[in-house]
Amino acid sequence: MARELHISSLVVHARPEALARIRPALTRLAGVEIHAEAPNGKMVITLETESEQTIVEHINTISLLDGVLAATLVFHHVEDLTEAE
Amino acid sequence: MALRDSALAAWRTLTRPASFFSLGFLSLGGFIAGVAFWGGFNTALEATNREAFCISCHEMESNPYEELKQTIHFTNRSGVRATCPDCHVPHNWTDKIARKMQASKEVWGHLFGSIETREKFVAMRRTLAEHEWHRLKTNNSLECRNCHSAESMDITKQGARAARAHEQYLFTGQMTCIDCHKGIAHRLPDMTGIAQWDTQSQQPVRGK
Amino acid sequence: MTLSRRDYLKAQAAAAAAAAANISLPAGAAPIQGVGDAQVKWSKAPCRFCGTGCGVMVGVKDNHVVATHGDMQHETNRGINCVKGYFLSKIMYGADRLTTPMMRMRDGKYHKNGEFQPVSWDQAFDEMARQWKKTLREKGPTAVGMFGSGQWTIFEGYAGSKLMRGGFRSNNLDPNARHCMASAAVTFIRTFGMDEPMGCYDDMEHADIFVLWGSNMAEMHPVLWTRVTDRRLSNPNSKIFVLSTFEHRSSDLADVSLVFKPGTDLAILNYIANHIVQTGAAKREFIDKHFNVRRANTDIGYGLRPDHTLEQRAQHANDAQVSHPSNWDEYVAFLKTYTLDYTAELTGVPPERLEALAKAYADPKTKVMSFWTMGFNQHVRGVWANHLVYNLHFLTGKISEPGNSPFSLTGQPSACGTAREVGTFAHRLPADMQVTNAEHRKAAEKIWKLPEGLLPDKVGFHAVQQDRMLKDGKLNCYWIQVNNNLQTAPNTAQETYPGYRNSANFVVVSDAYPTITAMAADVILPAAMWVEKEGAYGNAERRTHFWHQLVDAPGQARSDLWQLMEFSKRFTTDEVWPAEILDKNPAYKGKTLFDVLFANGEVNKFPVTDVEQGYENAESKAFGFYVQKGLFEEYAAFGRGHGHDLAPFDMYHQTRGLQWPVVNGAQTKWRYREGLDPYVKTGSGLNFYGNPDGKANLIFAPYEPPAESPDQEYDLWLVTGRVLEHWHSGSMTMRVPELYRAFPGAVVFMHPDDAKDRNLRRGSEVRIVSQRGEIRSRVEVRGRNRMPRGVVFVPFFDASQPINKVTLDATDPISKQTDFKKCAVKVLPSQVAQAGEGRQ
Amino acid sequence: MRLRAFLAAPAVLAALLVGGAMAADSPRLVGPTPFTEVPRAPPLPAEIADDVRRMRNYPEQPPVIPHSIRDYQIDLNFNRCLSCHSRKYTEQSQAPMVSISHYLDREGNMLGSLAPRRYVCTACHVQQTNAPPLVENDFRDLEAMTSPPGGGR
Repeated sequence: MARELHISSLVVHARPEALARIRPALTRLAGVEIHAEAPNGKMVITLETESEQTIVEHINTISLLDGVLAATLVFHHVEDLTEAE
Repeated sequence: MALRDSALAAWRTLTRPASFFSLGFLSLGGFIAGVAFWGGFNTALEATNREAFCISCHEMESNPYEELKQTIHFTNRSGVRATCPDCHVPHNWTDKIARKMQASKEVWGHLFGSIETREKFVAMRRTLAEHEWHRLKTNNSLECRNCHSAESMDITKQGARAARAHEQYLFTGQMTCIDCHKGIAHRLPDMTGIAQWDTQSQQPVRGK
Repeated sequence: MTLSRRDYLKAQAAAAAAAAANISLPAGAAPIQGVGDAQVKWSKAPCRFCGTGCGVMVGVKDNHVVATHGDMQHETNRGINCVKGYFLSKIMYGADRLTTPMMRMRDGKYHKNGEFQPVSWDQAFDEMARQWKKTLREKGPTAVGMFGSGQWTIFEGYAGSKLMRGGFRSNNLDPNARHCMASAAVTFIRTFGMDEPMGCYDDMEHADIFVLWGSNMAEMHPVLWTRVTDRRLSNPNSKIFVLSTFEHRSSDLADVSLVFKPGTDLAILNYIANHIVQTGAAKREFIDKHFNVRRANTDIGYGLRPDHTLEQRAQHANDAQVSHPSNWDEYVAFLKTYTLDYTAELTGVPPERLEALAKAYADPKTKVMSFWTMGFNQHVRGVWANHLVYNLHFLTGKISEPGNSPFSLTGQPSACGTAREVGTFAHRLPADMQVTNAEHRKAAEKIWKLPEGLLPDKVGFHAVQQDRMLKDGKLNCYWIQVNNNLQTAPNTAQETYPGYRNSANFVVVSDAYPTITAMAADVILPAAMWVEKEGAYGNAERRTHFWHQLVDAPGQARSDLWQLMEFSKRFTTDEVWPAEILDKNPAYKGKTLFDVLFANGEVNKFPVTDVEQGYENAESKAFGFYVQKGLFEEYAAFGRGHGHDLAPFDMYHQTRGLQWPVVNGAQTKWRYREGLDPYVKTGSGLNFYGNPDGKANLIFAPYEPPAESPDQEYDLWLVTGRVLEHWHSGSMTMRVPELYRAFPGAVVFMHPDDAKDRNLRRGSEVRIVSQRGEIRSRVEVRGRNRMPRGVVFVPFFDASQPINKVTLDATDPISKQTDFKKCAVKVLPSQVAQAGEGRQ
Repeated sequence: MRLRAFLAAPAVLAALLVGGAMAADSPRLVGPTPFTEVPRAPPLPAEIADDVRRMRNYPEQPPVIPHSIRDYQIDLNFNRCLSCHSRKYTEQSQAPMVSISHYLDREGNMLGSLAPRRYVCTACHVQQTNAPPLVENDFRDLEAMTSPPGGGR
C-alpha cells in the first residue's frame, strides 16, 4: 500500500485543573504537538501519523486520559508520500 | 433329409407372421411416438425459455424485470441485452432440467402468492438471490461466461482497478464472476453477514 | 515531501481546530518561514443555500474566501455540509459577476428597447427615481411594487418593507417565498394563530417514525437527511415512510414507499384520520380540550385569472379562506368516505402500504415526525394538505414534545427569518401582524415613528398577481431583488415575460450575476452577496443566525440593503405622502424618506465603532452608523413580549444562532408545551397561545382534483423541482465548475416504457409541450429518479430549458402559492434530423 | 477593485449584448435570447471515469468521484461505495479509505467504522462529466495565493 502521511488536528476539552497533568501525557504520544490552550480547558493539538488507525488509537487514548472530557477531530488531510516524492 | 429340415425351418418361420409384424410395428411405432414426445417436450421447454414467458406473471414483470431495465444488461452502447433466460436458464440440457425443477417452485410461489406483493417479494429476495448465487458459484458462473469469456477479455480496455481484479482473481481461477458481480442486474437483498459484502454493521468503539 | 509543506499543513490543521474551539492561536503558532502567510482567518456564517441553515466556517486570506467547511459547533449540522455547502467558497467568483450598474440606453439616455450599457449608480438611481415619481404621481402607490426574497438578509427585508409600506405607501411587496412556503405559513396562522413550527430539528433524534409528505430530503435537505439516516440506522424501531408521485433518493432509505397519483395525497391524509378514529386511537378528551373543529369551504377554484372557466365554475372561488364552526360528529361522518378501498383505488397505492402508514400514526407507542416541503406547499390545495397533516398529530396528541412533530421544511435560507418573521408578504407586517388590522398598523406606525394612518390597509398584489398586473399594465414600476423570477415563476412565456417587456413598465433587477431575469429588465444593479456584507438569516427551526462581512464586494457591487437605503434619499415626504397627513404632522414636511425611515433616531442609534473589531461593514461606513444593529433592534421591538422575542443584537454574533422566542437569554426549542415554552403558564400543560382561547383549529377538508390533468393529447403529468447539485435557478451553483459538471443540464426523467411508447431512449432530444409553452430537453430513463408510468419530472435550474414556460399558473386559492407539481404535457421527439445528436 | 470594475464592465456588456459570448452553452446562464426562443438541448455529456484523483480546492472539500457510479445501490440493504471504500475492504479493492473524519457521530464519539449519518455518500461526493464549464471561476486556493512548496491531493 502507498506510504501516507496523515496530518490531523483535535480539540481536546479537559478540566482546567487537569491541564498540567495532561500536557506531558499528550506530548509522550508519537507525533502529537500542542498548539494552543485556553483557560477553559480547551487545547488545540495536531497529530502526525502514518495511518487512520493510529489517529483512532490516539483519540481513544487521549479521551481516556484522566480529566479529559472530549477529544474531537477537526481536520484530517492525507499526504501521499509516494506521489509527493 | 437336410433339405427337408431346412425347408421345414423356413416354413416354421414363415408361419409365425404375427410376431414378425408386431415386432416391426412396435419398434417403428415406438420410434415415431418417441420422436413426437421428445419434440413436443423440448418445444414446450423452449417456450418457457423466452423472456415473454418469464414476465407473463406480474411478480417477475414488476420486480426483477423492472429493476433490470435500469442496468447495463438492459441498456448499453450497442444495444445487445441479456434476457431473463440468458442468465437464469442453463444452456446444457441436464442443468436446464435441474433449474426447471427448481423454477417450478417459483411457479408454485406464483400460484400460491408467496411473492404476490412487492413486500413479500422483498422479504424473499435474500432467499431467491442466494439460490442464484449458489447455482452460479457451483457452475463457475457458466451463464456469465456464455457471453463474457475470460480469454476474450482485453484488459487494456478495462479500468485499472477492474483489470487488476481480473488478473488477480478471475484469470487465476481464485474467484468466479458471481463472487464480485452480485447485484449487477437486480437490486441486492440485505447483505448483512455475507463475507466481503456486509456494509451495514456499525459498532461504536465507545459511547459517551 | 518537504519539511515546510508538512508544517504548512500542520498550521492549517491547527488553525481549523482553533477556529472550531473558539480559541486564538498564540502569535508564535507559525514560526517556520513561509508558513506565516498560510494563516487563514476563520469566521462563522450560515450556508447561502437552503432553509436548513447549516453553519459553515469560512476561511479568508487577503480579502478572498479560500476555504469553507462544516461548522462543528453549529447545532444544525455539527460539522457536515452537503456538496453545495462544501463548494460555497466558489459561488462569489464566477467571472461574469456584475460589477457596475447597467441600463438600457439609446442615444445616450434610457430607452425601453435600448441596449444595456454601463452607467454610474447616480445615473441608475436618477432614472429610477424619475420613473417612480412619475408613476406615483399619475397612478398612485398601487402601481409601484417590489419582488423580494427569502434570501434577503433580515435587515434587507426589513428595510425593504419599511421603504415600500412606510415610504411609498404600497403593500405591493411580496417575496419569492410566496412560491415556496406560503401554504405552510398561511396554515400556521389559520391553525395556531402564530407562524412557524412548534418543534425543531432535535425532534429527529427523538422520533421513531419519519413520514415524508412530498419532500425529497435526501436531495433537497441533505444535511437534515443525515440526521434522519443516523436515527434510522442506529435505532431498530425507527421506520421511514416516503410519499411521493415518483421514487427518488429518499425512497432508497424508505422502509415503505408510497407512490400516489398526483393530488390524491389529500385522500390519504383523510384515510389515516379515518383509520385513527375508527380504531379508537383518537384522544377525544385531549381533542375537546385543545382544539376547535372547523369545516373548510369547498369547491374553491384554482387561483387562476378570474375570467378562467374553472374560476367561473367554482362555488367559493372568492371566499376560499372561510371556514365554519363544526364538531366532532360532523368530522367523523365526513371522514367515513375515506375507506381503505376507496383510498387505495383513488390513489393507486397498495392497501397494505396505506394501512402500514395509518397504523404507524395511530400506534400510541411511536413518536412520529412528519416532514413536508414543496409537494404539500406547491399544491392547489396546499393549505388543506397542511391542515390535514396537523389533524393527524392532533387526533393522536403527537405534537409539541420531543419526537412528536409535524414539521414544515423550507427551501430558502431566510424564508422564515425574512419573508415570514419580518413580514415581507403583501398582507403582513413584522411579528405575524396583518396589514388589514387597524391595531397592527397602528403598532407598526408607532415603532416606525411614522404618522398615524400612513400605512396602507389594502392587501397588495401577491407574486403571481404582480406578474398579471405587470402584463395588464396596472403595475408599472417594479424592483426585483435577490431572485430570478423569470425562471422560477409559473407560465412565464404567457404571464411573466410580457409584463417585463411591456412598454408601460420599468423593471429593475438587483443581482450578482446576469440572470435570465436581469436580461429581461431595464436596469440591472450589481449586488454584493453572502459574506460580502454583514447579514442575518432565520432557518426553518426558528433559529436566527448572523455573520460578519468577511470580504469586499467586487467593483461597484453594493448590498441590497445599501441600494434600498440609498434610493430612499431621492424622495421627500412631500413627493410621496398625501398632503393631509403632512398637514396633520408638519414635522415630517420636506424630510427625505431616508430621514423618516432610517435616520429616525432608532435605526441610526448605534455608532460604527460598535462593529466588531477586525470586520469591515460597507453599509455602516457609507451611512455613518451601525445600520444592521439599528435596524435589528428596532425590528426586535415588534416581537419582544409577544412570543417572538429576539435576543440582543450582539449576542447573535457570539453564538451559532438562537431559536426564538429567546426569553432571559434562553432559547426555546419546543413551543406551546409547559416546561419547554416560557410562554406557557405552569399548570396549563399545553397552550396554543397564538389564539385568544388557547386552542388550535382542527380544520377538515375533502379531496378535490387538480386544476389540470392529463388528457388524450397532453397525456403526461409534469412535475418540476430541484436536484441535489443545484440550488433553485442555479445562478450560483451553475457557476461552480464541480457542481456544474456533476449535473450540467436539465433532463426529463421518464419511465422506460413511456419512452419506448414514443420511440424515445435515454439521451433523445424531445420537446416538452403544454397548452402554454414548450422547451427542449433530453430524455433520462434511469438514475436517481424512478418515475411511474404517466409522470415526468423536469428540474428548473437550467435557464436554457426554462420549464416554467410550460407550467400552469394555478395557485392555492387561499395561500396564493403556485402548484408547480401538477400540469399536463406531451413529450414529442425533436425533428428526426436533430435527434441523432442525442447520443452520448 | 476599481481596476477590476473597469475590466469587468465591458465583459459583462458583451455578455449582455450577445447572450452566448461567454460560452457555448451560455443560454444555460442567461436563458434563451430572446426569451421567446426555444434553444436546442445539448447532448448528455459523457461521464468522467478515468480513475484519476483530482486535486481538492482545499483539504475540507469532499473529493469528487473519478469512476462510474451507474446503478450504485445505497439503500437499507447495501452500500456499494462502502464495499470498496470502507476500511475493511480497502486492501482487497485498493480504493482510498473513507476519511476518519467520517467516523465521528453527531455527539462527537469516535466510532469503529463509518458513522451512520455519513451513510449517504452521494450527498457530498459527486461524479463529474466532461461538460466544459460555462464560465471561468476566479476562486484561488490558499496555495495559489501563498504558493508554499509541494502539492497536495
